[in-house]
Amino acid sequence: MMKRIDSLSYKNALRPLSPMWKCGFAVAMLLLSYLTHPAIQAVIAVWMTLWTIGYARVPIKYYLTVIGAACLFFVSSVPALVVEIRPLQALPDIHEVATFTFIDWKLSVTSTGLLLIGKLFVRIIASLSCVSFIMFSTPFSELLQVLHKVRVPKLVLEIMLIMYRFLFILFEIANNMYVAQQSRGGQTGFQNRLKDTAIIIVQMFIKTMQRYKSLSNGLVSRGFTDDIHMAPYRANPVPFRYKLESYIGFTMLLLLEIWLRWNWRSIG
Amino acid sequence: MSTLLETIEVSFSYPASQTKALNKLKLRIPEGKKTAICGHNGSGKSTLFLQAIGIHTPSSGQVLWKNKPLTYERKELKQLRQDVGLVFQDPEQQLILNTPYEDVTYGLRNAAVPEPEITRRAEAILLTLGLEHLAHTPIHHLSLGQKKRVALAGVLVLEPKLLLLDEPTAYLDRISEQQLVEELDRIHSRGITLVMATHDMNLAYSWADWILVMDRGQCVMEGTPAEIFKDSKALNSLGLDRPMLLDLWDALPEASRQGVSAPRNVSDFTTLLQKVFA
Amino acid sequence: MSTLLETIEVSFSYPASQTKALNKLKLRIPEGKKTAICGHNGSGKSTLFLQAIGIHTPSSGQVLWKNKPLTYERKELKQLRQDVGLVFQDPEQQLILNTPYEDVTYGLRNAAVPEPEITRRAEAILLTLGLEHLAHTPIHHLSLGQKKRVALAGVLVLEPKLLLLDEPTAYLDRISEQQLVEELDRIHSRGITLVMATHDMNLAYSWADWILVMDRGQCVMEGTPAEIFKDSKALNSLGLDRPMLLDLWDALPEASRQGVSAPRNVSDFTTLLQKVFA
Amino acid sequence: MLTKTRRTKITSFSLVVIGLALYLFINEPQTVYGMHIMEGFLPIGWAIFWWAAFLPFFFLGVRALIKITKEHPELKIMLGLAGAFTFVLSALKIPSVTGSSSHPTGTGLGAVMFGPLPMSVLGSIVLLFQAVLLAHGGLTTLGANAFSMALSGPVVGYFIYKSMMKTTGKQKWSIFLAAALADLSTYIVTSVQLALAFPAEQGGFIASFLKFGGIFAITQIPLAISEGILTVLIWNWLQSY
Repeated sequence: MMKRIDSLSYKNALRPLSPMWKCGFAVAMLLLSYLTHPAIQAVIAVWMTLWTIGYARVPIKYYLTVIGAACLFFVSSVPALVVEIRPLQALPDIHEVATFTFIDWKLSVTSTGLLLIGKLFVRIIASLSCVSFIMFSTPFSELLQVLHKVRVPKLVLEIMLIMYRFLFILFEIANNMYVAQQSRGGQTGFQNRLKDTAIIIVQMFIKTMQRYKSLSNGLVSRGFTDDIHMAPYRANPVPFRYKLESYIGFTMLLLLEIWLRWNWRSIG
Repeated sequence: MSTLLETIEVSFSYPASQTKALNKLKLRIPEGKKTAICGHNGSGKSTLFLQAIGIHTPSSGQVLWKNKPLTYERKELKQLRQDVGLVFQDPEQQLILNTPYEDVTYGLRNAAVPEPEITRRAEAILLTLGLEHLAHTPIHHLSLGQKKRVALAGVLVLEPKLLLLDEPTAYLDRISEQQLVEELDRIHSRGITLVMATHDMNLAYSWADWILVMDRGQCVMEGTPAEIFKDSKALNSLGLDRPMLLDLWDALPEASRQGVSAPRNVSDFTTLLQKVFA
Repeated sequence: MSTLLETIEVSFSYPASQTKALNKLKLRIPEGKKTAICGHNGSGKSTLFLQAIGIHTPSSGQVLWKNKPLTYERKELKQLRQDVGLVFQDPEQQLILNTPYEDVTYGLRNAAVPEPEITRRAEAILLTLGLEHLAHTPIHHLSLGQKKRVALAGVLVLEPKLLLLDEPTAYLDRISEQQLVEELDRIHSRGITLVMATHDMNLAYSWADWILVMDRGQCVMEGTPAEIFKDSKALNSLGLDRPMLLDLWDALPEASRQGVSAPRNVSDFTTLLQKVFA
Repeated sequence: MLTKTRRTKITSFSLVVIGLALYLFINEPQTVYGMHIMEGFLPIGWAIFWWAAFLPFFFLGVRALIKITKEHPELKIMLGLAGAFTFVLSALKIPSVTGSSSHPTGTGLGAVMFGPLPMSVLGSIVLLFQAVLLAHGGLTTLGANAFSMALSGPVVGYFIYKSMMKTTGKQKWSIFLAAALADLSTYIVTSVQLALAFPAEQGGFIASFLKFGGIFAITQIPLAISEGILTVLIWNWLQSY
């Protein structure tokens, strides 16, 4: 899946756009989705999904897989959020939707709990849609340039650069070794799988250390002394049509939120 | 000619890729022969091998082992991976344990062979492949040619019926290559069906008695070496070259070629030349 | 024949190893030629290259660049690594930035070339090596042959005087190999001295005009291809084989060989045969 | 009286069924998302709080690394490769004692090998990679995740290892406990973070902690044990090499 996302980020229709602008836009929307009412958050989710699927032309299948997989954490924590546990004899002072009793304890699903997960769900979908817009539309190498612009320490960027270069190589090695073990009858049964996995990790560790030596020679031969000089930031202009839509959209959402708050206050 | 392995309209793509690695592939591996599968990097040779041992399953179509479609059940897969041995191109990724002896026993232990038999069989196969003096040398001290032999030993020790070799001679020097080829001939003479994926047309020509040509996930040609290399135009259009010896053979005058089948290795060619000039 | 690079009695061992990687090595790289350094894995070819760009220093002996011994000062090393370009066997080892365009500019930026000139030179070299359509594709999406070309571009863009190539054709299919060799010939015609380490004797024979043979950290033979391959016994005792074409050539009757120098590739051989039979 | 016991039986049975289904769902290979708090999950106050709590340690780690790499620039390459190694490790499925697969955090091993401070920088970079390459974890929750995974895990693992080695000298047990407890501490800190952000209506923080802790215990305790065993196996291997 990671490889798929990575290659989409290089091939999507919005790739030529300035990475700084894309990230700025998505982060602004992310902040907005944190500060607004659920109704606005829902609008943000739909609008950002339109940017990713419609404008960047990311296949809907991959988009939904990513969002769905990320939501598993939410699903698994739902019980903890909606179920209240209390001793049987305690007095119920909350609105209960459904209850179970278990020995001396009472388990109940409360209406406030349900409301909480409802609100939470809208918020996570909104913020996920913002972050996945960055993820699908901006290649990692361009993200590095953005991070450089916002003054992330250079050392951190250099480490990230090397990590990104070698991720795919190490993944491939791990995968090939896994396949080789399978082909020789390995990776079956719990004990064997544990042992085989340990072997893969060790072999990968040894290969990583070998790479360290050869890569430092390779870089020194190309004039590496202290720093890894990165390519300078280059940005293409953002088409007027996108600029217009983003500014108008953002302002409208902001105004809507202010209006909602105003009304809320005057009612309350 | 009975068929050991067969694919019927098998299609398959890797998760991260848009192109099909196998595209309605129809192909048969004849039993008892030395088959070479030729084609470029990326033509689907390695993917086919992973289908053959059930690591990948077709997205459509069927893989048949001994004329029965694979069901991919746990038990069947276990048996299949003992019957079909796969030697990968890069021995680094296939060799798992620290010494040739330990590594050779890996597959036997997975197959739950009793310990005394493991020792016996491992020692026997190391002896056969001339590796007994290296049995307890750490693998990272071996040369590439030796590593390839160890990888071969680890697969052969399971006594497979079909042996698949992915680019077995890639990057070997000519002497190690010759040793390996001789080894393969000995294995073949014990009744094991051999299949080799290679893009070295010289090797395919001199070694195989059946050739399949793959291109973009399909099998585009099949036949004996003589049949395949007759059609040099078709080969060129696939970006494959003709064996060097055949080119030289064709440069000889018709008269001296008449009635003699084309030589398949350097020494045959030399004796032939000497005969022509005698 | 002037000498570009020379080693005088250079010895060197790797920290963890007992055997000497280089053992009183005496060797010269002639200027302006295409030199092939032949020898097995572990004969010291790659170690020699690391000495040539000052990554390792000799434990005894001297390395001379343009007849001056290296002093290993910071400034001198910086200049040396611009004058001597090294292309490693595994391109992953020297590619560091994310796209071919960015990576090619890496060395220029280290050499503090001004930014507009970086752009110009990077674009020019990508065009020369036929990589312009891949300039902004991430490197991990490229094939091995393409990665090798990118690595070559990253070294060539610094306009070295001497280009060292470690097993440049390893793992390439034959078409990519031919493309690479043609590229090297173009580079040579621009006046750059080329050195290739290889164990492919066919390639060394057809490509080089000067051959050095290394064994166990020493240079044991040097000469023109014709001189080197005349002595097949010496080669065999080193475990190296003769080029296939030479074997076939020797099978021709003396009479037809007389006065003709041995052909160095298949097409020369074919025309020669046709002449003989004409 | 009779009806009451019957009702208890039925409810307890249904609870077991629900629990089992949930457990299988969480533990299904490929879909386990470990202890990464997802994007947008924490209320804004807590998101900022954990960012603020983590950043000082991060900069401390970066400063230490800058110092080291000034003297040995080639160590940057080592750090980058170690980061890539950790990332791949964290994406590897490891077999769990219960039969299904799960992802290790790998921080215990890393901390023992590289020390806790570099690991906190590397760990947080790995988390950022997971957030922007896989949508696994998140940017807003990066502070919280980094605090639990890149900081408390390695620190616990490292000190357990050091003190165990000092007192007992039994290396295998030290490594097993360092790896297993590094994993467990990650899980406990995450449960604390979630409980603080979402206290229960009845029983507040403690009740909520028990609820979150209870749910994640199903996957995390077997996983911690597996990771402990795995780390010992790896250690043995590395030494025999």
